[in-house]
Amino acid sequence: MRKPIEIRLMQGNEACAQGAVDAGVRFFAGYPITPSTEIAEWMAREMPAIGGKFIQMEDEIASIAAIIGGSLAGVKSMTATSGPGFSLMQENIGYACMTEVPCLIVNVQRGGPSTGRPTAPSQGDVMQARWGTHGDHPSIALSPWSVQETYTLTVKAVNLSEKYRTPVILLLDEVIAHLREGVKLPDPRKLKLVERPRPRGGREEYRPFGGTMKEVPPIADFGMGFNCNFTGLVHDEVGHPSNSPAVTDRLIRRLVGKVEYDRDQIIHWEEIEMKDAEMAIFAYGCSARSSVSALKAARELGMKVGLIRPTTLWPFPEKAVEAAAARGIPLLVPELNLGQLVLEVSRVAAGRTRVRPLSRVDGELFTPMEILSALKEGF
Amino acid sequence: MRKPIEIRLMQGNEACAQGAVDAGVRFFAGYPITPSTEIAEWMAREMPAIGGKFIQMEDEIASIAAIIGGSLAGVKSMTATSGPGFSLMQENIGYACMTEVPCLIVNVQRGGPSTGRPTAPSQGDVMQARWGTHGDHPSIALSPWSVQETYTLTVKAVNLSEKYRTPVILLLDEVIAHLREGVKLPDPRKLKLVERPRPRGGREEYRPFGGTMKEVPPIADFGMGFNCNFTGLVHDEVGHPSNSPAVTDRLIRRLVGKVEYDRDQIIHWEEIEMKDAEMAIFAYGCSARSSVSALKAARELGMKVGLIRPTTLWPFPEKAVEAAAARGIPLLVPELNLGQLVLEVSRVAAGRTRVRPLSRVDGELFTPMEILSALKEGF
Amino acid sequence: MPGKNKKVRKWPDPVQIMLTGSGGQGLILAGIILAEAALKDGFHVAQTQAYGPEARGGASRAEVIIGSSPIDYPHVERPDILLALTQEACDKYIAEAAGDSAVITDSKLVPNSPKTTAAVSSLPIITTAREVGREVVANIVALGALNSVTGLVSWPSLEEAVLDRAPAGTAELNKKALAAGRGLAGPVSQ
Amino acid sequence: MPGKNKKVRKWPDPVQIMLTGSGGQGLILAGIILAEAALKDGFHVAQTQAYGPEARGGASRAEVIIGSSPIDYPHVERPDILLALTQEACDKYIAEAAGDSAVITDSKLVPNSPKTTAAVSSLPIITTAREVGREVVANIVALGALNSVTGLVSWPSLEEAVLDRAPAGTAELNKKALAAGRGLAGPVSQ
Amino acid sequence: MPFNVTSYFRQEMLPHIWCPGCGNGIVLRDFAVALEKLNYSRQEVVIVSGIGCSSRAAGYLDFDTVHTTHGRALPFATGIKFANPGLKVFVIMGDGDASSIGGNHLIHACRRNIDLTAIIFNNHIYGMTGGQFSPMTPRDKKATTAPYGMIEQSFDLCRLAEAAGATYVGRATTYHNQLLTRLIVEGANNRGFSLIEAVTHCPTSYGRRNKMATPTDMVRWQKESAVLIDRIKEGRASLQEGQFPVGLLHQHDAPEFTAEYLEVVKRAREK
Amino acid sequence: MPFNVTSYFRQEMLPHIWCPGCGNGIVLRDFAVALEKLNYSRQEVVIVSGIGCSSRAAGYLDFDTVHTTHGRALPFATGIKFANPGLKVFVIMGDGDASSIGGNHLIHACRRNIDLTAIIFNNHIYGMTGGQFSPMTPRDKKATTAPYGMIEQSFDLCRLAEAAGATYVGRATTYHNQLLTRLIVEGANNRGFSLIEAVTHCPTSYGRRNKMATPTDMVRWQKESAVLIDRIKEGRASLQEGQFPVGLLHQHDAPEFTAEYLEVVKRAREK
Amino acid sequence: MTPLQTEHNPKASLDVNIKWCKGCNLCVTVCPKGVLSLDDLGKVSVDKPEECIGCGLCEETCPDYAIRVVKDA
Amino acid sequence: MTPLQTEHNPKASLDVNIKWCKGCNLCVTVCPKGVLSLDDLGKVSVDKPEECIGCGLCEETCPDYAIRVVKDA
Ligand SMILES: Cc1ncc(C[n+]2csc(CCOP(=O)(O)OP(=O)(O)O)c2C)c(N)n1
Ligand SMILES: Cc1ncc(C[n+]2csc(CCOP(=O)(O)OP(=O)(O)O)c2C)c(N)n1
Ligand code: SF4
Ligand code: SF4
Ligand code: SF4
Ligand code: SF4
Ligand code: SF4
Ligand code: SF4
Ligand SMILES: [Mg+2]
Ligand SMILES: [Mg+2]
Repeated sequence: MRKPIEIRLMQGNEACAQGAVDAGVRFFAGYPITPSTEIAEWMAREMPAIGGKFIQMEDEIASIAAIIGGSLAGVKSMTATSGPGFSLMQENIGYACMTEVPCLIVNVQRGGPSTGRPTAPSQGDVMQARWGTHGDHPSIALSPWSVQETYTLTVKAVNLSEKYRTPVILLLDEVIAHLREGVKLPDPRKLKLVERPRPRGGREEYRPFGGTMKEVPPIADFGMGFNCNFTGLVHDEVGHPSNSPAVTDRLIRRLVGKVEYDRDQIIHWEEIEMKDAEMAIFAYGCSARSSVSALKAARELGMKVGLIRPTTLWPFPEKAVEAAAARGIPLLVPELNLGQLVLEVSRVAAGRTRVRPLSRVDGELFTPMEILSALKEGF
Repeated sequence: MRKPIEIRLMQGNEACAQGAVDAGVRFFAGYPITPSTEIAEWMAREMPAIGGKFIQMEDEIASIAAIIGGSLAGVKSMTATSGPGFSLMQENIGYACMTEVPCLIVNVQRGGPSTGRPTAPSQGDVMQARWGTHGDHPSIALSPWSVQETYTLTVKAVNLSEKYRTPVILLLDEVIAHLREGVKLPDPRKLKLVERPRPRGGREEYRPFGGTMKEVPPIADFGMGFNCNFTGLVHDEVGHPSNSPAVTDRLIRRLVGKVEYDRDQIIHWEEIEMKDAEMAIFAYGCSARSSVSALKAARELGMKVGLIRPTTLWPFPEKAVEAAAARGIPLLVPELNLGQLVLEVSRVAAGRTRVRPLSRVDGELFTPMEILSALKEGF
Repeated sequence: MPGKNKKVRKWPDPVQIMLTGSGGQGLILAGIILAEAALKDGFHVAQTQAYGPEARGGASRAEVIIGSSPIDYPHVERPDILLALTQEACDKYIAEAAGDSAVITDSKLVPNSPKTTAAVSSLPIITTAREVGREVVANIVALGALNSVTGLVSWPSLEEAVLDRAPAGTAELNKKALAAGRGLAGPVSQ
Repeated sequence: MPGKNKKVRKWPDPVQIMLTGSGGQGLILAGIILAEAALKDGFHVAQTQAYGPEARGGASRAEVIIGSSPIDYPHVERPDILLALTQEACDKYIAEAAGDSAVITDSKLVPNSPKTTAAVSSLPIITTAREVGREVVANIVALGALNSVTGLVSWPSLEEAVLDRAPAGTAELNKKALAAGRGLAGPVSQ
Repeated sequence: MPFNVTSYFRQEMLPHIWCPGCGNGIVLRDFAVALEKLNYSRQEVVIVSGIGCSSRAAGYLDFDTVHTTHGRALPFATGIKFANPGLKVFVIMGDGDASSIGGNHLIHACRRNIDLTAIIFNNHIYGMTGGQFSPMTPRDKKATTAPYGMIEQSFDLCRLAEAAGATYVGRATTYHNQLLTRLIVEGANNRGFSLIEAVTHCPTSYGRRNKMATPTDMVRWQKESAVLIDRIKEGRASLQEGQFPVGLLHQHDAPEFTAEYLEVVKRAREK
Repeated sequence: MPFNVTSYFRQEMLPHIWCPGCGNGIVLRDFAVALEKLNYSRQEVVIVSGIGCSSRAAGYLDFDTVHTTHGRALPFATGIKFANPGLKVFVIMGDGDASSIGGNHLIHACRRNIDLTAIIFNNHIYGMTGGQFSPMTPRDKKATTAPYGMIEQSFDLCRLAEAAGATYVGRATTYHNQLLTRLIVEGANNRGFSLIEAVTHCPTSYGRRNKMATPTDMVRWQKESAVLIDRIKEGRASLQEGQFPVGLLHQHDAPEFTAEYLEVVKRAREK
Repeated sequence: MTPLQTEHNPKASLDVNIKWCKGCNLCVTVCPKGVLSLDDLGKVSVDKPEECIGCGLCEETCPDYAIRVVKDA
Repeated sequence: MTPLQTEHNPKASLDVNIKWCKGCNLCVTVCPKGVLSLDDLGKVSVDKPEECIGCGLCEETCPDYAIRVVKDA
């Protein structure tokens, strides 16, 4: 067991694992894949002693199935993978959305598509995190920029997952996952943890998929005696399969609505030097590290540059863009992909300001210099 | 063997199968799933006699793997599935993109997410068709609105796949897939068929992954003696794995570029009554059927309504929106989902005109009336 | 809608037909045959059917739309012609039928006549099928009766369409069934 | 950059260190230990390493950045301090090093002194490790030598960090290795 | 009042969606009878199923139930059991679900010997999707995707499970109700992975195409094809072409996964 | 000039990426020798592999080669062979690749008895990702994800393949070069699915953690653990704890998939 | 509920839930005594209650739980 | 190329491609005659060519194809 408060040199992957455990995760199922494997290895080592479960499954499909199972049994559960495994998990991610089973899925992004460059950093799975599974579904995805933030966002991810009864995706990138930095670990007893809503009344009045359009219905653990039915089919408030259009409409809209209506509670972003900014960088994850370096260099040159750094990628932080667009601040959006989140930035900017993507897909992190150059070039 | 030219009552799924065969597909591997199963059943019945291959694989992952294999052996290949299977195929769709192996993937969309409503129509996989696999990758997806067009777009899809050496997705919906209409089948000998570029010179100068950024390099069939290597890893022009940033950058940009640079050749849309339109509907697939009904009703009421009906969903037909946006024509975008392609419409409209989504997710097709009402309500 | 049979009433163009009953009565096939006959007559058609668990043993529904120009919206909104081979189906779909529609029911399986302003023909379809030889041809008998009542398609086209879909060795039986159905009723007039 | 050892030159803040050689020489571990020592001293650190097939048997590279405020860009752009334990690594990375950087090489494994304006200390690291007991502690010897030359971190912190990571039963060996490395060199002055 | 099988059911869901004469209802009854004999409390039983006609079974039973994704019931069940080993976890799968798309999970559940009881409703066909062949479709039989007859070999699922490591393996048919109930009870009592193949019948998607048009034909076929293993062992019967043995086919002792994990916990805590 | 094994290689790709002393290079040599004996033309051979250290093998050989996705080599190979049955298709997989994520495709390839020759490089570990346990890791051995020792049972992959329907099944080790070569040759000549388990060694990710620090230790372990099946059959040896048989383990006749399909074609054309 | 008493089994009754019966005919063919048949609408009907020996085969076989054989004490 | 002639095998030579050698030591331990060893940089070296009997074990065992035993005619 770790000491109440401490500063430790940790790798991003370790901080993620530690954060999950501190957030109450006691069930890990996974399948090794670079560059996420350290999370599984950490869990294999640490889980048994703290009363948690670690299992290596036969593949990623089985891994996410197992964590949904673990969560149904009432235990906070997670898995960790990278692109190829994340693609394989898509069907069951949709299942977890549909059955409203909380769980955490960590995707440590690496160079894609396909096997790509397993050890190269990338931010190529951002849109997949939103749209990877078939059908309309809710989506929450967070992306940290430091090892410290990996810890805190993992805790937050687990909390959101419990609060909204939905899978949450932590989008790490290879840089942050393998980076070692000092992390100040808080007293785990003082962490604010969220527990999924559980039923209070009796079996008769219990509606595991009920409630208003904005509500998250309670969920009973298997074994509590509520004898619920979970199905990936469209189902009514009780959990019975249904072909009724009204039931279908209500279910799908509620699933998405419970997250969308509460987007302001979920979304978080940070602004650096935005007060007097005349142009801004919109960046997340490792790209924001290069960006803040570039920002400082630019400020030294007298350029009034700001940084908008969302930690919530989905739901998309529209307001962060709104504010800048309303002020007509042009936005540079550096991403380690061919331009993914910038599509959303452009959409929200809606012509009110210029939006310029900056793409890097050669398996290297942006250097501060190239972001600075882009800022100098203008929009 | 079918007669040279005939009109037949066909189901959308049948027309798709017939179109594929007429386009030269001689290898089908699949796994049954409602509402696409008729395609597999048709192939099981018809392929053997025409010298083609049909195999039912153990699952969808194996199915797409098998068709990539079939295509590597030089045979035009396809599979057909629906949402859950499409989700499972994502990893190998990325592989086909990365290795530039032509193939056709038919997704007959049904109600999602998860098992959803297997027999209900939906257009819920539109964004998944673009972003379902990890990493940046090219994407071509077509969506027909009639049984006749299912035939022609299937032929087109196979052709595009061969031309660009990339998987192409045919996004059917349950309505069109199960609808029976009269189809005029052309003389198959007169169909314009495209064959993948094959190497002309000798082994020494052959670069299976070479060429300029806008070029589609030739591909040799297995057994032709070129002894190529195909890998999902980043690879150089010859096919050897590489960790070079320059090689990586070039490969990823070329993969996407070969489609993007040629988007005008690929994209097609139809306009109905757009000349004098003061408002327009932007619709595809089965929703466009309801829309054209609504359009006629609106015109009868004196409303100057037009219809933009893309058959290419990806690459997104930006110019179709551009033109309307430039004229300030407000756009109604009815989709059997919670608003997917409308995100792209909004992005391209960029504030120049109003864009209004119209969503239906209860497993029913839009009625003409509700689209008409939306038009009346305004934007 | 220009039916080939000039004697019967003029149907809207396109005309919407709904064939309902229970799984196993062959109504989907009947729908396909009707659509094929219309296609042979040079019409545009759209044929759909209910899928889903309810199609399993329970209720069954086929829709056909026939028109002189391409069909836009492919589903039946309000049937102009309704065939109902079970009481359940009749009760369920009669409400959707247009007020002046033609309704054809089986006199044995739909004992309770529906409350409607539509013209209802209650005909001994199943009984006739048994008489012709086998209950499985009830759908063909029904098609004959339906076309007699409605005059939607030409008889040669309908017979051709029936025979195109008849399993080997059942051509005669099906011809007989169609003729027997045809004989069950005359056209409804305007 | 405020090194605790006041006698040595002042490094930029943050200071960029690169440890290079071949897989199996334990350079990643050395990087981690150095980072941990710096953390103990109250600095901010960022430590990374090369992954990938090249890390397999072939070349190996660890990076450490140490600063008095949070590190923004986490990679070494230009090493201020370069350790090279193979000729290959030395030849490859010397070009990246700052002109006024400190370079430490193994005198046996890097026989050809690099062409550079930087201050090069060629030290018998491997040989010393063998003398201390086992070649596997070459990385600890190197750390001692490096800290002697650069004065990056305090010796107690470094020793603590070494011992934190020493496998059971090797504490003494590692202490000896660190001391031996420390003794190999003195600080480079400005 | 004697035991009423439907007392284990979610009454409001009956009648079930299965076709007239479908064997699934019979297997489900035998399962309910087994549950009655096992005398578990209502809250300790979990039933997990995949996707298929048979997998709809889970939704009819009044326990904690999960109707998962096609082929994936076993890893879901593994998660549930591992997270809370106190639960009694049963897994219902179709032959396609278990042996085709789910084949990998099946062999790994066997290998891990995790304490689950899997009941495979083998109707030799993909029922739900309307009659495509499954890996269990016998040679030469017809299916919509084998219109010229099945050319692939079929699995002997019991033998496969045994080779993969299952510690209790049995087979019965809808004709052998009592045997089926007995095997389920014994399987549940086995501490480890138990697989019970319930040979059932699908008149709609299999029988009709294979000269067994009525449910009665199908039950007759089962009666004629199944030979009690005990009779074979005693030398009183032998397997003819097309016949298969029923009864307890294999049993052995091996460490159970969730129990072994406690060993890991011990070792980790000792460190 | 005697046969030079590297003449089968893409010379520009050597030296390969494998660690010093890795057994993969030895297995690959034995495979190349087998190809020499089989005397196939350069253009009729196709080599398909999955993902893992061992699967990089395909890229070194100068034939039509495909390095596919993790676990999926067999369905890719199935597509290639079925599309062009004239090709000689070999499939290279790691133990994790073949038995863990790819287990389902393995049993189905066996069941279909499609004419492929699969060589499974069994180093008992996930080498590429740095030493997590695989379904082939022996009990109690250590791995990064089994830091307290492996608690799961491991597969007997040969037995599994046999139960699933493979018609030729053999096993050899990197110590038994010539046997390995012979099995590959015979497997290739078998008309149907052949599985050859090549027990190899991973000093980096397996040996180091399991008291076999050097390649030499590992080869010694193989020599000591492998017992020739012929000797066992002749009664001249028996298997001790931890030992496994090597040699031709199973062979039987069954219809081959691509040949059977020709029957379907005939039936379809007759109609 | 069709209470019945026969020589063989003086105190048993067949409890038929006709709403659940799907007319599959299995009970009819399995009954050793010909007690059951299908009616015109294809549902089970108890034709010869007096012949029933209460063997329970119909109940065990009915896939729809539409028949219960209740042996009264 | 180190041509060698010994009593046992008068016409064989060991062709060593030192660039491919990774110093794994397998050839050294497998050689029945102690012909080979690893040098200071950890690469194979042919210490006692005269002892070589041309048995080929080193070649068969080398995972890196760094040794070929060439028997001259
Ligand atoms: C990923 C995925 N692929 C395919 C399907 C379609 N599907 C539903 S059930 C089924 C097979 C059913 O066969 P079986 O498992 O034998 O169950 P049965 O219906 O015969 O009881 C299939 C292929 C699906 N739901 N999900
Ligand atoms: C879908 C997917 N999951 C996981 C991985 C990561 N991965 C690469 S190789 C490998 C296992 C390698 O083990 P094995 O198959 O035994 O081959 P070896 O490296 O030991 O030769 C894994 C898990 C991947 N590439 N793709
Ligand atoms: S299709 Fe077959 S398995 Fe499914 S319910 Fe009908 S009879 Fe039963
Ligand atoms: S990790 Fe193991 S299997 Fe992979 S190359 Fe190194 S020694 Fe070989
Ligand atoms: S209990 Fe036996 S005898 Fe009586 S009706 Fe049922 S099957 Fe026939
Ligand atoms: S077995 Fe059951 S469902 Fe079938 S006919 Fe008899 S009572 Fe009806
Ligand atoms: S050929 Fe034999 S004797 Fe000669 S070096 Fe090689 S192993 Fe030694
Ligand atoms: S076996 Fe090969 S790689 Fe190993 S030391 Fe000998 S020559 Fe070098
Ligand atoms: Mg089945
Ligand atoms: Mg391995």
